[in-house]
This record gives sequence, C-alpha cells and structure tokens, in this order.
Amino acid sequence: MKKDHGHVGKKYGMVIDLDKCTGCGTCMTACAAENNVSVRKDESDKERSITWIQLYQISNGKKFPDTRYSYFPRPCMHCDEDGRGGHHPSCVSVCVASATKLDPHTGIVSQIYTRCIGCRYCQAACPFDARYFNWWDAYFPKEKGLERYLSPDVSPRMRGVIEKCSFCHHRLMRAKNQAYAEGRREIEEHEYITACTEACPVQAITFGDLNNPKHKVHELIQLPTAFRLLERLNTKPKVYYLSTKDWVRRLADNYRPGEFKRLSKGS
Amino acid sequence: MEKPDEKLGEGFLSSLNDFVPPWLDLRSTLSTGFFLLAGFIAALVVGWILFPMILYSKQPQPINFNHAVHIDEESGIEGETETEKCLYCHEFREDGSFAGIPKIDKCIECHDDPESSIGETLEEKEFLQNYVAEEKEVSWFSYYRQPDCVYFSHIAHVNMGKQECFVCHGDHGKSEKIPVYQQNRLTGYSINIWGKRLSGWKTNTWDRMKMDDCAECHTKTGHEENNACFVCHK
Amino acid sequence: MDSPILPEGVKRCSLTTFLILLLPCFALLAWGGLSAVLCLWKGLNQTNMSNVFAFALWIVFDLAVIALGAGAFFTGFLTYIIDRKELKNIINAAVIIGFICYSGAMAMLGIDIGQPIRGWFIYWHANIHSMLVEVSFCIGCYLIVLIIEFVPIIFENRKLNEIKPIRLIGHNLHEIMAVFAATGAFLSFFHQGSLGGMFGVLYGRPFAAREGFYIWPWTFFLFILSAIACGPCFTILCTKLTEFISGKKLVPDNAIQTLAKISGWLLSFYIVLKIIDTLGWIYGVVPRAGMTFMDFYREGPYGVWLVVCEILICGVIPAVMLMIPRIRQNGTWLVVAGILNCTGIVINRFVFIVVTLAIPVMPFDRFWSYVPTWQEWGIGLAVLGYGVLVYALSYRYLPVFPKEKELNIIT
Amino acid sequence: MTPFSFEWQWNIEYLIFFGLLYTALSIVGGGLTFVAIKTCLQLMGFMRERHFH
Amino acid sequence: MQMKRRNFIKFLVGGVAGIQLTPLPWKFTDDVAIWTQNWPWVPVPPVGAVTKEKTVCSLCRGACGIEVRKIDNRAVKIEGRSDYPVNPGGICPLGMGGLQLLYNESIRFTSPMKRVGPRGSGVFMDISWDEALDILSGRISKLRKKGHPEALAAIDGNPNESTMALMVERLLKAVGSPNYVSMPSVGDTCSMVNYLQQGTGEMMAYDLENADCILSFGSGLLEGWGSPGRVLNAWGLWHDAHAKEKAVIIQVEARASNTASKADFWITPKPGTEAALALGIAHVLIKDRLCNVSFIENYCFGYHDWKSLDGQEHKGFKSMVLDEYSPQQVAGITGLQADKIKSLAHEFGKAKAPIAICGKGKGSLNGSLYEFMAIQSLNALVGNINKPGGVLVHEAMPLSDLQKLKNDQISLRGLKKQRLDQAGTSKYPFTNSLINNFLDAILKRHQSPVDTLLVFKANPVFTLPDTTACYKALKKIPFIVSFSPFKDETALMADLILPDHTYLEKMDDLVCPPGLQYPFYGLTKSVVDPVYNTENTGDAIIRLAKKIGGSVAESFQWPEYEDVLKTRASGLYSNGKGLVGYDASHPVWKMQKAGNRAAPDYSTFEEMWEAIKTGGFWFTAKHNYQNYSSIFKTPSKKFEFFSLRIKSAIDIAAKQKPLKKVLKDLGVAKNADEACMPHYSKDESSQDSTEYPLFMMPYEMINLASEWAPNPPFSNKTLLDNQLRNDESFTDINPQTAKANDLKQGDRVIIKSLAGRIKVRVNITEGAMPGIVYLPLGFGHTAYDEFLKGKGVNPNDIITTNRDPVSGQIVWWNTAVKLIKV
Repeated sequence: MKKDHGHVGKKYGMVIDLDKCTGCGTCMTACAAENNVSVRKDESDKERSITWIQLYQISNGKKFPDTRYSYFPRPCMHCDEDGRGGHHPSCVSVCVASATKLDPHTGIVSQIYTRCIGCRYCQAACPFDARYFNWWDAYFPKEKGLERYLSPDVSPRMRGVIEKCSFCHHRLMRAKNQAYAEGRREIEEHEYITACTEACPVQAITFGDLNNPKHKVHELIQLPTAFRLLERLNTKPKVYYLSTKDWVRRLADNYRPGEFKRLSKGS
Repeated sequence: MEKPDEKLGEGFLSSLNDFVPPWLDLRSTLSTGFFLLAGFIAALVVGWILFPMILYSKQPQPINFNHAVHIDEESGIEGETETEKCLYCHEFREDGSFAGIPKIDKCIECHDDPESSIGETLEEKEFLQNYVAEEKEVSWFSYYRQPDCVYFSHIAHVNMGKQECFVCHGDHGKSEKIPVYQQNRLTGYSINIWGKRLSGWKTNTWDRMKMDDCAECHTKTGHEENNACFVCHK
Repeated sequence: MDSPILPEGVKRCSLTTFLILLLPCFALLAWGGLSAVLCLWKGLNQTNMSNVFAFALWIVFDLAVIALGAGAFFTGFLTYIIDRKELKNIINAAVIIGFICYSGAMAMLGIDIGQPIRGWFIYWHANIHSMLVEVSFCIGCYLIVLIIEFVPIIFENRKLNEIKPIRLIGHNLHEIMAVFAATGAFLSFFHQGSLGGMFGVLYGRPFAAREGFYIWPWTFFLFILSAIACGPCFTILCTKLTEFISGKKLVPDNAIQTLAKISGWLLSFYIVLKIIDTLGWIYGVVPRAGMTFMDFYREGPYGVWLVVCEILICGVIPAVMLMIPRIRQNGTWLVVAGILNCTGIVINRFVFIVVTLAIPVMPFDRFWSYVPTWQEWGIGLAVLGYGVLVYALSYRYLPVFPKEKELNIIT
Repeated sequence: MTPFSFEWQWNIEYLIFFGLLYTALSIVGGGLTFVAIKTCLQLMGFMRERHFH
Repeated sequence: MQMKRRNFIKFLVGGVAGIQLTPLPWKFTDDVAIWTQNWPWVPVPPVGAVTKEKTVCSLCRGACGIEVRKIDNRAVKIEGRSDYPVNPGGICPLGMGGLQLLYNESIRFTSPMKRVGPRGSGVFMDISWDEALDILSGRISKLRKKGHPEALAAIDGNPNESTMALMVERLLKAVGSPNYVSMPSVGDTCSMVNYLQQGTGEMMAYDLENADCILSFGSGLLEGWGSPGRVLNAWGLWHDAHAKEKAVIIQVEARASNTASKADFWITPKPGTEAALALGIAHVLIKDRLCNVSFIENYCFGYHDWKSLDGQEHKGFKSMVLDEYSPQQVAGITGLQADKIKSLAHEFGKAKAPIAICGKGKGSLNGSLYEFMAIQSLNALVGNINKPGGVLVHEAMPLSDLQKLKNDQISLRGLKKQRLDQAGTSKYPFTNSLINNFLDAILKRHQSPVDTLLVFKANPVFTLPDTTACYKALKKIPFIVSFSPFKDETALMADLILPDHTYLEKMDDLVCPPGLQYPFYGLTKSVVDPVYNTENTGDAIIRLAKKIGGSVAESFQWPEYEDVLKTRASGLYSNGKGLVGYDASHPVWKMQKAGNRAAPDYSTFEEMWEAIKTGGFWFTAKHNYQNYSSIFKTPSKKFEFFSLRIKSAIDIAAKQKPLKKVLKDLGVAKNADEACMPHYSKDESSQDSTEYPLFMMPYEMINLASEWAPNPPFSNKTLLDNQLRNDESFTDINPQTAKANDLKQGDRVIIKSLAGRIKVRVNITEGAMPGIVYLPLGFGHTAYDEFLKGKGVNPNDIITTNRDPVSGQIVWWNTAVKLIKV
C-alpha cells in the first residue's frame, strides 16, 4: 500500500454478508442500470451476457429436504498488488495496451474501454470471470428508444472491448464534485458507495475504505467469519465475504481433503 | 517518347556531361531525381493542405456571440476576476457539475425583454427576436466538448486547482466573433481539441486538449495521481 | 506460358496444372476471406468464443504456427551464425515457411482482437509487464526481419533479377544477412520464450501458472526449446512434402540429416525438462492452488490421454527416433517422427490455451464447452491455404532450393 | 511508446525493454539504410558492384 | 511504356517518402482509432442537470419508495429511498428496472388506438383521445339505450382499496352494471379470513420487524412477498450480525426456494396439506400448554365446545384439533415426521413474539380460506394478536367516501340484475368477485352476456390460471377496451386502446401495502413528462363519464382525477393522527412499539396534500395495542375459531335447500360445524393419480415479474440458465422423479394436464420434492417484444382450476400432471 503525503492511501473495498444475501438479483439490476450495461435479446447465454456483478447459485449438495441454496454475488474483486512477489492484479499485468490499471490511490482497478483493443488476455488471466467482452455492439435499437435511460456518467461501450465492474468509480467522482462544490477536499464514508451496495434491500453489502479504521468495512473484515474468494491464489481481492456457514465457506476456495477449518461444530 | 523538349533537355544534359565524372549517369540520375521529387512534393501538398481540408467540416454557429462585450469592464458582467466573470454564465450547478454553454434561461436573466436590446448590434436584435422571444434554445456547437469517454471536472480544476479559464480555452472569452465550428469528419472531435496544429507542435496550453496534454499538466503541477485512468475516463 | 519468369534450368508443371492444383487453396482463402469480412464487419460474435473461452482456436493456431515457424530463425541461426554451410540448401525454404507462419499468425491476430484498428495501441501504449506485449513487439520486429530475409529470395526471380536496382538491393541485402539473422534469432528467442511466459504468469489459472524459477527462466526456455525442436522438423516435413509432390529431390541429405539430428537432440532435451516441469507442477503449483492433478483432466474431453499423447507418444517416441541415425536416415520414419514431433508441440500449445481456460477455478463454477464456428475454422484454415499458396508460388517462381538444378539435371 | 509519451516511466524496466526494442529496430533500420545507400551509390556508379555466381 | 511505368514507380516512391513527412498517415491512423472510440452507432447519453424526484413504485402492491435520478427531463436511474417508511433504501430487482418499461417503445402504446387487424394480431391504428372516448361513450350509451347496461363489464387489477378501483366500480354502477370483477389477489383471502375470524375485512398487518419467530406457510419472504423492499429489509434486520436476538425463520414449503434455503428451518409438507400442518401445530400447542390461555379464554370464541341458543351442541376448535390433528395423523397427511411437527410447534410456541404468516409465493395470488384460517388460528392460540411483534388489527383506512352516486332509472334496473359471477350468492356468500365464474358464464352461454369489457391494469389472458378458458371467453366478447399502457396479451385482444400513463408518469394512490403493520397511504407522481400520448385512466374515466352524460356525468363531477384523490385523502386529514414526514433513524415499527406521540406534521389539508405530493406518503404510527374488547367486530365480539358468520350463512341457505346440498355448494367436504372452523380436507383433484401421477406447482421468483406489469429486460440477466436457456424455460424436478421418468438434465419434456400441455426442459435438482413438477410463473409471454415474447412457457396454461371451499376462488397450487419425454 502506498504512502501518500504521510497518510495511508485509500483502499476501497466491499464486504458481502452471504448469510444475509437472498439472491434477489437487485444488485445485478442496479449495476446494469447504473452502468449502462447493454441487455441483449438472449441473456440466458451466460457465457456471453454481461453482468458486472454476477450471482452464482451454490448448493450444499444434500438431498431433499436438506438441500440449501445460497448465493455468491461476484463483482470485480479489484485485486491488489501482492505484498509478496509484487504482482499487479492478474489482469493488469497482462494488459497489452495499459487499458486496465490499479490506481494506488483508491485501490480500484480501472478499465478504459477506448483504450482496450479486445485481446482478452485479461479475461484469460482473471480466475473470477469478472471480465466481460462485448461480443456485440451495445443493443439499444432506435425503434425501442431504450437509449433514453442511459446515464451520462458511464460511457456506453463499443463492441470488441472488455468491460467490468468499476466499483462505480463515477460515483466517487460525483461525490468529489459535490465535496468540491461545498469547499471540501475529502468525502464522507456514506457519500461514495457503489450502486449495488445502495440497492441491496437486505443491506448485505457494505462498501468503504478498507484502510480507514472509521469505516465499517474495516471492522467487518476483521471478523472471524470474513474470507475472500480463492484466497490461496494470492490475488488479494478487495471484496470480502462473511458467512457463518461452513458449507458456504468451503466453496470459496479449493481445499484439499482435511485442509478446511470449520468455524462451527455443526455442518 | 521523342518529345521536342526532351531533346532540348538532352542537349542541355550533354553539355553538362562535360562537367561530371564519366561514371556518373547524369541523365538517368536526374530523371530519377525529378520523379522522386515530384512525388515527394505532391505528397507534401496532399498531406499538409488537401488532407486537412477534406478531414474537417465547417459549420457556422447559428448566431454570433461576442464574448468581449459580455466581459467588458464598463458594460459587461460584473466580477472581480476573469474567472468569476466566465462563471457568471458558464456556471457550476449545486452538485458541482459544470453547466457548460448556458441555456436560454440564463440569457433571459439579462436579455429579459425581446423588444428592447441592451446593446446596439444587429446580432443581438436578431437573437432577441428569434430566440428570446420564442424562448428557443440556441443550438450552439461546442468547441471544447470532450468525447463521451472523458470525464472532466471543471470544479476540480477551477475551484480546487485554481486554474484560469484561458489555460485550456485560450482567449476564447475575449473574442468578438466566435469562429466557425470545425469538426473532424472521422472522429467527430472539434478542431479545438486536436487538429488546430497538425504538425503536433504546441506553443500554447490551449492548442490541443488530448490526453497527453492533460497528463502533461498534471505531471507538471504535481498532480500525478490524477493521471490514474479512471480519474478522467468513464 | 510463364516460362520466362521460372527459375533457370528447372522443370515446372504447366501454369494451368499449377492453378488447378492450387484451387483448394483459393477455396480456403475465399472461405477465410468471407469469415474475416464477417468477423470484422459484425464483430467476434461470429465465433463461438465466449467470456469463458476468451482464447480459442485462433490462438491455438497462432501459437502452433509460431512454434512450427521457428525453423526459420533457428535454421538461420545455424546457417549464418554457427555457419553450418550445408544448411544453405534449405535456409530459403525455412525462411519462407517462417514468413508464412508469422505473417499468417499476425493476420489471424488482427482478426482475433476485438478492435483491430486500435491494434497499434500495443506498440504505442505498451504495458511492458505484459508478456503479450513482448511477444507482439518481437513478432512484429521479427516479421520485418523475415520480410527482409524473404525479399532477396524474391529478387532472385529470373525476371526481377534482370532489373539492376532490384538485383543490387537483393545482393546487398544478402551480403549482410548475418546481421538480420542474428537480430531475428534474438527476437525470436525472446518471443518464443515469452509465449510460454504468457501463460506461465497467469497466476489466477493454476493449470498454466508457474511460479518464480518456473516462469523465468524455466518455462521461457522450455518454450524456446520446444519451438526449436519442432521448427526444423516442420521445415523438413515441408521440403519432404514438396519433394513428394514434385517427385524430385530438392535438398541434399546432409542438410536434412543435420536438421533432424539437431531436432532430435533438442526434443529429447526438451522432453526431459518437460517431464520435470510436469512433475514440478503436479507437486508444486497444483497443490498450492488447492487442486490435484486429476482436477484438470476430469472434465469434458480433457482426459489424461492428452498428457500421455503429448509427452509420451508425441514427445519421447519421436525424440528417440530422431536420435537414432538409422531410423532418421530412413525417409519414411523420418517423416513419421517429424509428424509426431510437430503434433506433440501443437498439443502442448492447445493444452496451454484451451485447457487453461476450460477448467473453472472457482469451486462453484462449472465446466463449459466450446466448439468453433465455421468462421473460426475458415480463418484458421485460410492461413493454411495462404501458406500453401505462398509456398507453391515461391517454389515455382523462385530458386528456393539452390541444389535443385544440380540434383535434377534435365536430360 | 517513446520517452516523450506521458505513460513512459524512467525506470530500469522501461530502459531495458525499450532499450532492447529500439536497439533491434535500429539494427534492422541501420541494415536497411546501409543497403539502400550502398545500392544508390552503386547505381550512380560511385561504387562497384560485386558479382556473384 | 517501360519508361513510363518506371517513372510512375519513382513518383510513387517519392510520394511514399514524402507522405511520411506530413500529418496524413499519423493523424489518419490516430483518427481511425478515435473513430472506433466514437462509433456513431454507439449511443452517447446527453449530459445535463441532475435532479432527483421522489415517488412510489406501483409495479406491485408493495408501494416501495423510489427516487428517480434525472438528467434534465430524462429519467436515468431508479433507486430506493431512505427517507420513506416502508422500505428504507432497498427495492426489488423489478422496481430497479422500471425505466425499461417507461422507455421501451416496442412494449408501449404510444397513443389511443383502434383495432384494424384481426383480433390478437396487434395491428392497431392511431386515433385521437376524443375519437377514442367518443367510440366508447357511444357504445355505452347505446347499451344504456337498449336497456342493457349490465352488458358492460370490467376486469380490474387495481387493488380493492385504491381510488382507481373505486372509480372503475363507480363508472360501472353509474352506467348500471353490477359486473365489476376484480382480479383475484391474496388480499381477497386475507380480508375474508379477517372478516370471518376478526370481524373486519381489513388486510393482515404483520409486525414482522418486532417478531422473533416467523412461521411462514409458503410465503415467499424472499420471493417478493408483501412489500419486497420492506420484507427484505426486515430479513436483513433479522440476520444482522450485530442483532442481540436473531429471529427464527421457519419456512413451510415444498421447494427449496430462496426463502426455504435461507430460513433457519425448512419444513416440507406435501403441497395442499399446509392447513393440516397448521392444525397439527395447534394440536401440540394445545396439548403441551403452549397457548396463551388468558387470551383464548377471554377474547376468543369457539375454542371449547359450545351450545347455541337453539340448544344444539357444537364442536369447538380444541376438540376438533385434538381429535383429528394429532402429530401422527398430520404426519400421515403431510408426509412429515411427527417429531418434526412437535419440535416445530415448540419452537413457535416458546417464542416471545411468534407470527404465523400466510400467502403463497409473492402473495399476489389468492390463497385457500381454511388454510389461512388455520394459520391465523395459530396466532390466536399464542395470543399474539394486536401486540408488538404480532398480527395487528386495524380499523379501515380513514379515507373519505366519494360523493353518493347519481343513478337514473336505466342504471337502477341494470344494477338489480344478478352478477354473472354469482359472488355474494349462497354459494359464495363472502366473496366480492370471482373472475373464473365470470369467464365461465360467458363461455357457457351461446351469446356473450357481456357486450363491452373494460380492462384496467390487468392481464388475465396471461396471469389467470387456465389461460385457455380466459382467452376463449374474451374472444366471445364483442368489444374489449384496454386501458393498459403496455401491449400485453389482453390488450392485444382489445378493440380499443385508451392507454394509461405508466407509473412514473401519473399520479395515483396506493393504499395499505400487503402485510404492512401500520396504515399507509402512498401517492405516485409524474416524475417525467408523459413520454407518449397517454392519459391517466382516472382522467380518462372522468372525461368518458362526461361524454356519456346524464346521471353518469353527474356522478363524475370532478374536474380531474387529482380532485378525486384529494376527496378521498381528506379523510386522512380529519383522522388527525398521520405523518407525512419520516426520519429514517426512527423506523415506524420502533415508533409504533414505543407508543408514538408525534403530532401531525401539517396543519391544514392543503399543506398535508402538498407534502404527500412531494414526499409521496402518509402514515400513522399510533397504534392501540391489545384493546381486545373492542377490536373484534365478529358476531361474538371475539376472535372466532368457530366462525358464526359461516354458520349463519349455512343456516340461512339451509332454509331453502337441504344442508348437504348447502355444504356441497360451498364446496365443504366436512360437516356443518367443521365448515365453520379451519380444517383440512383432501383435495378433489388429487384423486386421478394413475393417469396424472405428479403434481405441478407454479412458483414465483422475485426477479421475474409474474403479474400485470411486464418483466424489465434487466431481470433477464439475473435469471439462471437452468431457469431459462435461449427461449426454453425449465421445470425443476427431483432426481427421483427424473429417474422414474427416465429424464436427464436438460432433456425436453411435455407436461400434460387435463387443461393442456406445455413443453419445457428439465432441471434436476434436490431442491424439488419428489413427485412434484415446478414451473416458474412469469415466462411464456405471447405479447411484448423480444425480451419477453416466446421465452419459456406459462404454467397458467395447464392449471386445472379447482374451487376453494366457501370462497370459490381458484385453487392453483396443485394441478395433476404427467411428464412425457420428448
């Protein structure tokens, strides 16, 4: 983490409480609406549909009536530099045209559509499948007039480029603008949250500066129930999950037999 | 093949031959040189003159706007600094966003009576008649609109960075006549963003407003952190 | 009909026969051309690539073709730097094959990227940490070198050679060819290695990932080795095929044997290292990622047979065959060994690309399958068509094989 | 990318990477220039052409 | 020749060299790259001033608060709002996608239209509003002239309490037709239960946030039940890591829905046996003394056996439950283990504030009367009625009545005619309207008794069980008028379209969202100028009435619809308890529990109305807890386990026909006493088990709109590809069922019932009960655009509609089916 004028830089991150998450999909809808994500006729083609935050349904694999489903909402993990080997996020280090970068001042991994040449190397590098390629041009047919709801905060993408969750970076810029208008340089915790955080009707998502002890996320990631996806790959995601359920936690990483440590005595 | 002037040239050449070493084939060298040079010059003409002419479309603004009159010390908008005067019309909204070219409502704040003009120009009368009276928006062309992928926060530069307007906009604010709007047919960029000086040389900060120019200024003024991609891209 | 432009003193079939023989190539090119137009016009939705299979058939073709094209730089290296004189008889063929492979690969990459018009961003806005940037720079530069190496051969065409400036340029280029060959060798060396690194650095993909020493220099050299082990073999295969089709002997045996021998030793060296690498991967990278070897070979069509096929059948066996002089001196066995060798490397590239992406890393994710569309095949095969066409044209009109006249005296 | 680009960083990685790249390009470029000049000179007769074969 | 070519080549070489020294190649390369960055066909959203407008979402009855972010006059995003009582910040995915319904021109009517193509073809012609209203008023006037005003009918999807529903009903009454039919909803069943057991026909008011044990009988708390924003927020509260005491959630459902999966306990009785389970729990509560004895003894009727005035002995709830619903007996019915029922009852009975809630799925479809009564009886047994964290009992919303109707002779004669659906007759004594009977009546007669049908905010051709019957009935009606803003299936069958605004363009009220524990009045407003030439149906009705003239016009004297809303809302003002402002740090459920003392935050009606118009809501947090002696308005003035109203309905009917026939007409399988109490009886349809061995259960999802409003395309992103793949939807079946039918994952299969057949693909999941075939509601549209049309199948197509006893409403949750492998 970079020191910036004597104080620790910001590191925006997200905590998602999986026990609270109900799999309703509001985060996905809010995200798509906020970020001008194109909707195509066939969104069931999950290999090609674009969902910056995606809900993965998981199951405990037991027989009826002991089956349980749960969900992993998966935004971009905004992986960090690795303290050990000095990796950049796996996608950043491979990008040929510097179209995706880690901003050391916010911890946010950017994706610049107008810079991207569409080689998809970053997609290959991302173990979370958080990166989406525009296989088609944005679908806003004139006769539908659907382009009328597009927000000017996020530029619609052309085909042939990668897009992904930006932690609603434009909301940070919006909050900063507001602060500047009020003569402040710094923004408050609540002024910058992502669209999914705001939309989640069960308040399962918390967003803030992981480095700032006053922010709620800072406290949440200390909990014993906090964990990250594929932690052992050492990509250092800035998205944390909370769950008390062992079967859910076990699905967060590839564990070898006997390796998984249970949190509770029950299943 | 046998043209008279070529014969003439041949005579000239043969006379020249006396002055050059015998192993130099003057005739073929000169003719080669001639065609190479002809191609070379033709290319320069095409590249420097024809190409820009074709590349840019010209659209006159719907009506002239005299910036100079509006910020005139005596009769124009009041304000202590130039920036303040600019901001009178090109204002910030409450949320810190920049309103850009003012809407007709802003004009009507002063030009409230279509019947009586403030100045004496014909243009103003025309404006009052065609736009103020009908409360119709003027369809201005914006010289400085960045492409859609760019996020530019005026307030960060003007209020926080204390930048003067002319740094990016030059003396546009003092002009009496607004120039013809020139748009790149391929990119849709205004010539003011990139194209005024095709050579690429830049003498003024406002000659070009491409990414490198923004970054150059950020670096120079010690705001390198603002060269992070997402700061200006959306 | 076109006899004035045919090389001197060699026999060629009639132009009509030649064109008829090339008809399949034109068909492939037409197919590929249509596919390319569709992909460029409508976008990559014409393919069956997806967010899961970001890299697919084309990249497999690319990597395979670049590995097979390694014969050019390696033969060049042997000819001009190590000064193996006998290889002068095959270097032209190697250069042409190299040129075909690299230009084909570049063309395919141009269609493969989503925004071809912005392709130059790789060079202008390079991210030097990306292996693909290194690869692109090197391939780009090396393609220039290959063109420079190819041009003198073209200029040796009977008719062109009559024109003085062209003849002079050709001669002068030829004179300093060692400089270009050295540069080419250097560039190729890097990008062949970087191609391996390209996948080795994907630390989010345990199937391909290597760590520390295993990326540099290990995987790097492994890829170089594999490329130079199969490149010469591919050159041999191509000349053998030409000889078969033309019914003539074109290259003296000693050139072929030198290449085959070197190829054999390199392959055996490579295979030993590859086996060590695989073991290191099984007991190092894979458990660290929380997976087991079998996790990668369970899904869909990707069984352990791939490993057996790549390392044993198409690795160890051809290596042994090529090392034993008696076997490699037998024309048929030489060809068999060459085919096995090349197949092994192609499988290796396929596995590195497709299996890497096909195996889901998140435990709750699932396996997806991928079948290329006709557009993808079209473009892939068009490179084949293009290659055969360029190679055939070169053979017909250029003195590709300097010894052809000598070995086939027209009576 | 050139050292004049704002994305350029003055660090060892850039120097090595682009150093090698530009070296390779200059060698190739130099070679071509050499051939071009030589050919021109030969054509104009300043230099004798060597004959092969 | 040779020379010329060579010179040309030299010229070219010079040119190529020269061009490098001009900007052309470099700028061109750069510019084409920039061209790809600004492709003219990629939309560029215009910039402008950002404003935010607060309003209420009325896509469902939930009335969640929303804030619409606008750029100039363009709505760009819908967000939840936190300064609003019902849902503090969150909304459901459908509400989030609302702008796709506002701005999607291909699914909206852009102007009044009349049909020109064949029916259902969707070929219409634009006409003016005046012309459209003239056509309709002419038609109605003609009917009135002919003396058949009752041939005008209306199908209304507006909630019963809403002003729009009153307007429509008023229009029909003013014209002289009794045939006002509303779309069935869970509210019908709930208010009937409350009418029978508590004496007031109000909605259920569950104080969920203060409860500590939720026993949900199939209510899809996470599937969009109630006000989704509110219930999901409550779910978050229950599961908050910081909460001292977490609520226990028990889900009774035969499918691993999200609610079931996320609940603390998941109980899986056979579908249709929930009433038995509830009574089994009651048995344990009674037997193990987990009841609130003082409440039962003092404020309940019919618990013990009793003797009526005529001296007849009647069985009470207690002895019925103890006799017939022991855990073992219930286990036999439900397929659950007796121990599980016992432990479940203990979990419920020992909680401090347990609530048993009813309403299957989203709770948009009607429920079963006796099942709901049984569930409500559980709340009474534990005495958790009108207590914090319990089921609250409210008086009716204090909305003013509209001025009295003016009826002329024609209308009076028309109103005397019997309703086509027989609602309110001795067969269905407590039901207001029965749409299936209404449709049956049309189908049965040679000529349709309905000449002109008006359809408001409803899409029966899609949402009603047994869509085929509905389609046929509608086809018989000579003239259909749709007021839908959307090109829905029913609208496509219409002859005349009078398009309403969408919810973001109009002002309308939303009264008492289902399940909410306090009286609430929400008001939507026009957050954007109407995008098309549409008109608020309220205004259209007023104009129509004026065009009809006479007493009809006199009944609609308001200048515009807002005046009607104001008239109604004036009652809120005189009630004197409400608030129009809200502070998120004091949620209503806390205020209510703490005994809110806040005085109204307005002083005049106009002030209140303006505040409602800007804020969008009025509510009251004052509640009179317990107060049992006066809240029950039943004949016994108590909570009735034994409904005296059912008894008197039976008694009255029995005077004309034999008791057996009376019971049979009501659909009751048990004796007269049990007919007055919640009970379980085996469903008729479950008998044909050889031909149709499986049951089909339709289910609802929170991210798939299954009611009148269409699904916003954004939601398609949230659907899993084992729910919809390409254009095919899936049925969830258990591996056992799959094995028995020789089916593999993804196989195509035909599901056949007596009503029809549909083709789907198979999703094999352990989340499905063996023997049940699950189908999601909301797929299978034949109208709208490519985002919806032809995607999946509509389970309503194959539902065989049985009738629920007494209420006569549709039983949609157990259709016998079989699977045929394709």
